[in-house]
Amino acid sequence: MQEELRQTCRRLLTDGTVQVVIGYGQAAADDRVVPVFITRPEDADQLVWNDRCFANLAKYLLRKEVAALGRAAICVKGCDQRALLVLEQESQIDRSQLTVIGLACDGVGEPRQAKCQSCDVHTPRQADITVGQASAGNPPATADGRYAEIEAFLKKTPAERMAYWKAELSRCVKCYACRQVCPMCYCRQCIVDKNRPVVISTSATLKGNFAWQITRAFHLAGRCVGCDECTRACPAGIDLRLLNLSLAKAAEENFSFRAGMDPAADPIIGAYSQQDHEEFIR
Amino acid sequence: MARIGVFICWCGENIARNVDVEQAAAEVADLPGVACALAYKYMCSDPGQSLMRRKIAEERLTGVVVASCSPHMHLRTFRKAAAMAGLNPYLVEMANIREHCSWVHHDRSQATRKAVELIRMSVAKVRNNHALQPIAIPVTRRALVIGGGVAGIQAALDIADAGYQVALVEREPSIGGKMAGLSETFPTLDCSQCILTPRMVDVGQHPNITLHTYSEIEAVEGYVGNFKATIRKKARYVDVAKCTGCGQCWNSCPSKKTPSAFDYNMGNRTAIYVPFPQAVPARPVIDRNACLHFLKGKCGLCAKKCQAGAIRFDDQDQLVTEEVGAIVVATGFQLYSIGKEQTNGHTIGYGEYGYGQSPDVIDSLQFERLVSASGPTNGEIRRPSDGKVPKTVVFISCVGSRDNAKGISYCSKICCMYTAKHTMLYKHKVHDGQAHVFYMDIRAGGKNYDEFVRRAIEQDGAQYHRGRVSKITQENGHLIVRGVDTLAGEPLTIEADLVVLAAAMRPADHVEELAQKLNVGYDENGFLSESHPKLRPVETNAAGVFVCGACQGPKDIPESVAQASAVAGKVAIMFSREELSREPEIAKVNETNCAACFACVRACPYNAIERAEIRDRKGNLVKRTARVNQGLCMGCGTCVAVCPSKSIDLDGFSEQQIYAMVESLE
Amino acid sequence: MDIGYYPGCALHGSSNDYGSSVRACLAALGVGLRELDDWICCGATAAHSLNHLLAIALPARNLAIAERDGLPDLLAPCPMCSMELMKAGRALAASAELRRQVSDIVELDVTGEAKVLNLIQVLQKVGLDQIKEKAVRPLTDFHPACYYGCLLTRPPDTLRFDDCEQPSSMETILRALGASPVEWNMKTECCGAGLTMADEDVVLELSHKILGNAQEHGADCMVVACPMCHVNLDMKQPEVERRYGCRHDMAVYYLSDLVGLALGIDRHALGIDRHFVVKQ
Amino acid sequence: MSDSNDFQPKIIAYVCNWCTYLGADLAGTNRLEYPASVRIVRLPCTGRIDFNLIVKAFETGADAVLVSGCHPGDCHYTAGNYHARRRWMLFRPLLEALEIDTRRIHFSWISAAEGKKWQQVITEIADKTRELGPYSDYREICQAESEK
Repeated sequence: MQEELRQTCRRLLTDGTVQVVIGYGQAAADDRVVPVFITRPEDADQLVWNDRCFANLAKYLLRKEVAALGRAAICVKGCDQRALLVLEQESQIDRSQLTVIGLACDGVGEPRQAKCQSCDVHTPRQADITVGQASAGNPPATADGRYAEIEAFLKKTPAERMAYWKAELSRCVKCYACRQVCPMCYCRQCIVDKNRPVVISTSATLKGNFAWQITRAFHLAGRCVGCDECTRACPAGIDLRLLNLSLAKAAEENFSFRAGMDPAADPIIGAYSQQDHEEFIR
Repeated sequence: MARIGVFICWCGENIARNVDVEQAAAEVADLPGVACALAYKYMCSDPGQSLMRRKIAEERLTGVVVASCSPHMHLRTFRKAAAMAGLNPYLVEMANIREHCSWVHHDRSQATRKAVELIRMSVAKVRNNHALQPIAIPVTRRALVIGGGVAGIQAALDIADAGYQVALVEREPSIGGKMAGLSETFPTLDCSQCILTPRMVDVGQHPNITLHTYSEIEAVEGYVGNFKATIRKKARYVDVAKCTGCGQCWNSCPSKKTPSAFDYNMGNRTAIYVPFPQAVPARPVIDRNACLHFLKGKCGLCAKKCQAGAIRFDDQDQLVTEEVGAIVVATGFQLYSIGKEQTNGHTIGYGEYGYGQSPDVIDSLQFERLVSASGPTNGEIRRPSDGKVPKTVVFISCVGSRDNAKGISYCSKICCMYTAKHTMLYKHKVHDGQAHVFYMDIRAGGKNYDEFVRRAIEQDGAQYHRGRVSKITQENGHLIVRGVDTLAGEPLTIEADLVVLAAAMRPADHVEELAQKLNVGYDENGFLSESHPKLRPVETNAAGVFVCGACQGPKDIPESVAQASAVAGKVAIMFSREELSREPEIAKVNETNCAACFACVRACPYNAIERAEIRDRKGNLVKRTARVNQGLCMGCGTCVAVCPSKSIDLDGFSEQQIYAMVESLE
Repeated sequence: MDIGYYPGCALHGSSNDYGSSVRACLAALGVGLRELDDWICCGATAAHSLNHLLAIALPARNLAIAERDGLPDLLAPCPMCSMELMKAGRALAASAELRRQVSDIVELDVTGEAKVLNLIQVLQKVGLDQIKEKAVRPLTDFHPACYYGCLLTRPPDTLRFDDCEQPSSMETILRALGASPVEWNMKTECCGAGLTMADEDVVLELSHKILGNAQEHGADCMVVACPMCHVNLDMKQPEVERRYGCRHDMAVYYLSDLVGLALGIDRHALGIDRHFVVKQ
Repeated sequence: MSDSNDFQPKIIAYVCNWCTYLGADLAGTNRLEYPASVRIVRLPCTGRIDFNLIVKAFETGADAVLVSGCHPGDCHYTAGNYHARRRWMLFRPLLEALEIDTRRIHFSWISAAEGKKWQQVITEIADKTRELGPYSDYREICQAESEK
């Protein structure tokens, strides 16, 4: 499959379809896989595909430096592709100018990452070119198991949960890696960096960390595609996935909506229905 | 450095009884930025206001907090007073220590403490206020009226009579609308055309009215006071300027078999035609689909007969633009299609009534043509199938209306009245005939309305049966109407010669598309939404766009006319000034920071936010951004809440102001 | 074209003439019928008045078999069967909870996505042009009254087929084959259906009215697509004539009979010679 | 309530200008007494009320927060309250996951005519919050020093 990918890349660059292919390459120093930007057909052999290809490369499409390289092709896994759809819906990328190489994926990480356990997009959707075949097909879309972790977490007592978050978030050093890596965090100036007014305390205390994580998560409401890059990037190992899941679950339960799945579905934030339920309002 | 004056009102005893105003003044005097704090008996009184004005000057105040009653009561008063003293009015805020404090908290120490906090919040806010200038929007004093039925005619005439220019757009070749095809009108039985046609002539001749018939709205841009409408004038194939309306063309046209839409297909017309003799303008159009010249490439008889040389087979659709300040929508109604297909897909028609199967099952507008002196039978009631005079006629009301299972849930409002009228007109013309009416309830609310229905029953002998009809079948040239009389409690079968179905009123075709072009809301039935059902009944949420007549909901002629005149009043008020002045407390975008996700565009209830592009001098795209149209923004702030980076903010309730208020409570 | 075939109890038993007719007619049109393996009762009459879940589970098992065997289209020539199957299909499609529950009961995965068709819909699927092309004998002599009865078009929300009060799909097919269907008034009236066992008087009166109205409007035969209608109009016709002292003499055909005749299939193969009223 | 030793829960109420603010005005006009520890922040519309304001309210020591606006269909700006409602539908599950005490966050529709309802809602929120006690969990969060 890796060879097929390299061939595809070579062809796209040779026939001039694109000027740059954004994909995964092998780091020189260790066994990590890093993003590579292939601009010459002869460099296509730098591309790799294995279960360490964690990164959601969609984020790089928003970078000026990448845009300057010209028309791009991007390698995406099924989960990453969902981010492309959201970015397109939010006018951040022009899909017609982009070639999407879908990488059939059986999951990444050893053991497999949490998101891969309930993955239903092994084969990326709406790709222009699909490379490889996932050994697992895309199972029918059922919500079973998708929210198992948050459901289990919510079964804990309130005191346990409070203690958990106090402990977890006390480790947050406000490095903002979660923001930097998130393909949906593309604001020109993040609200946390604004100082008139200071909406979120910038200090790395529990107060600022709670406010920050609430804000980060809620700004992703109906937008987070579950690529879990934030969780992977967090140097303190905070399970941010739990927060994202709680919102994804609410979106699916209330609006049958999953971000980045259906190009025809309208976004749920900035929209409303007169039928929205309101039993919590008196 | 801020210099804020705090003025605490006693409101006589109203505030002073429960709030220690002097102590409050002493406490807030030390707040950062407060230059002076004092209490006075009645701040809203003349001496109170002049005290404030004097202090503004003496203390060179940069902001004012008046702690007194609700801002809904006096914010305007105090802002005006500040403006007189040279302070920008938007630098004045109030603390509501009466309705929200002294009147509801009887513990004096608690109330005083709360009053101090409320004042502290307002001081915190006003420190972050900015001077704002009212937004002036130039107004094009010219109105566009869409729809030339009775409502559109009335609105156009009233606006024109007030001295303003009006462009009236009508889809059909003539104005007049549904009313032009009616026979006589309830509850007075005056002849519809007799009262309408003089109005139509007035429209045609009014110096302030530009008439665009046979035309449709293609696009609308702009906003209140500054709309630009593109109108498609459909090819008429007749030069209206040259044509004299003499009638030679249509009298000589050999293609005579096209069903007349004006007669609801009960009669035929020629290929070149005026829809009805009193048409305004009295100028024909050529129907391409029936004209032998267009179909077969020969004929051209009309061109030969026309002495004015007005026939133009090479005519094309034309696009014209009208720049207007206000738009009136008066697109009226159509009848529910009784046959099978319903436009909304899931409702099922009334196949069991045999409409479309038997020519003698007709709808109420067809019956109007049948009794109209200018109709296809010259006013003689003869049934379509064989021309016989029907001796028994069954009228069925609520065909489509108030029927969730098969039709629509609302009441069409006018059917009870016109059905009673139909029975009377029928009786007046066929003396030995018998009218039967199947009804659910008789709804005859209105001046002289119930009396009218009683007359139909008591004087003209219409038999009213409370119940529904289940099926109509044909048997030996008769229509067998099977129904139930629920008052008698038994099934009822009537052998009828003619059946008239009072079909529900629905908005005109394609009104949703028009509404979308105008950013006007509509309900699930397609009726256009007024801004407020009681207090703003003819305004819409699109500023500068008004509605009247049946496009807003089922209504009869008097109501449509009344609404039309109301609209004209609203338009005249708007046009009485050269500029519209709008409150400046609206949203604005930090275009440098805007990431152009356009969540705000989606969320704005007024479509007031546009997707804009910033380009450099060479025209290269620098970035995209959201941008607020000041003419449309109403200042709700929904955009601010959905903007993750708060690159959009609301003047008067800015992030800085609100957070300052909340943080002052710490 | 191969489609699933659910005969139901009637076509196997009392109305096996209908079964022969459907099989012969569709075979001639190149439609292969794959009878569901181990099909069970559709749940008609008894189940739906006794137990809601049972009334869904019975037809659901048949749908599940169709899904399992890769039969996306399923013909149920009896309108009672097709209605029960469709009703179950719609209920299942609407509720994940019900799908889970029913899948448990029938021990088969069921989504309710199998598309249930009545006989007319299968003929429409074949296409008028196709049928016309294969026809060898125009039905010029036939002036049928097409009778839909109570179930072919009702309940409309479930079936979403034709106009529920003024249907015309059978007429369209027969007209294309040269017949001259008559317009009449009782296309969708009730024939008494199952009351044929419980209260024969009602059935006789209703059948008499229907036969009479067809006759008055110039019909020389009737066309049905329902085994129950056929029983009441054909088998009961001599009894109707005796009771009301009249003469209807109305041959009652299944739709597939007339289409089959047009295709040149003989009367025996279509089972027409097993009808009670026989007109040559 | 007059006993000054009682815990007086601090309630911050974010209300819309056109319905609930006027409802509170009406409560005043009708002299309907309610706990004095509520602080109203007037905003044009519930549509303007961002979730960060709720967090900020707790950071400033609120024991309960109320968001209140026009009833569905009555919004002065047509739809701001619908937008707000949808946001809270998603916000609450997030807060539950974080164990922010959603029993302290209240939403209501109070019209300009419902002075009585305003009084009831505030009284009930105060009573309920008094049962829950001060929101010490969040205070601890706010006071915790950085451990790094």
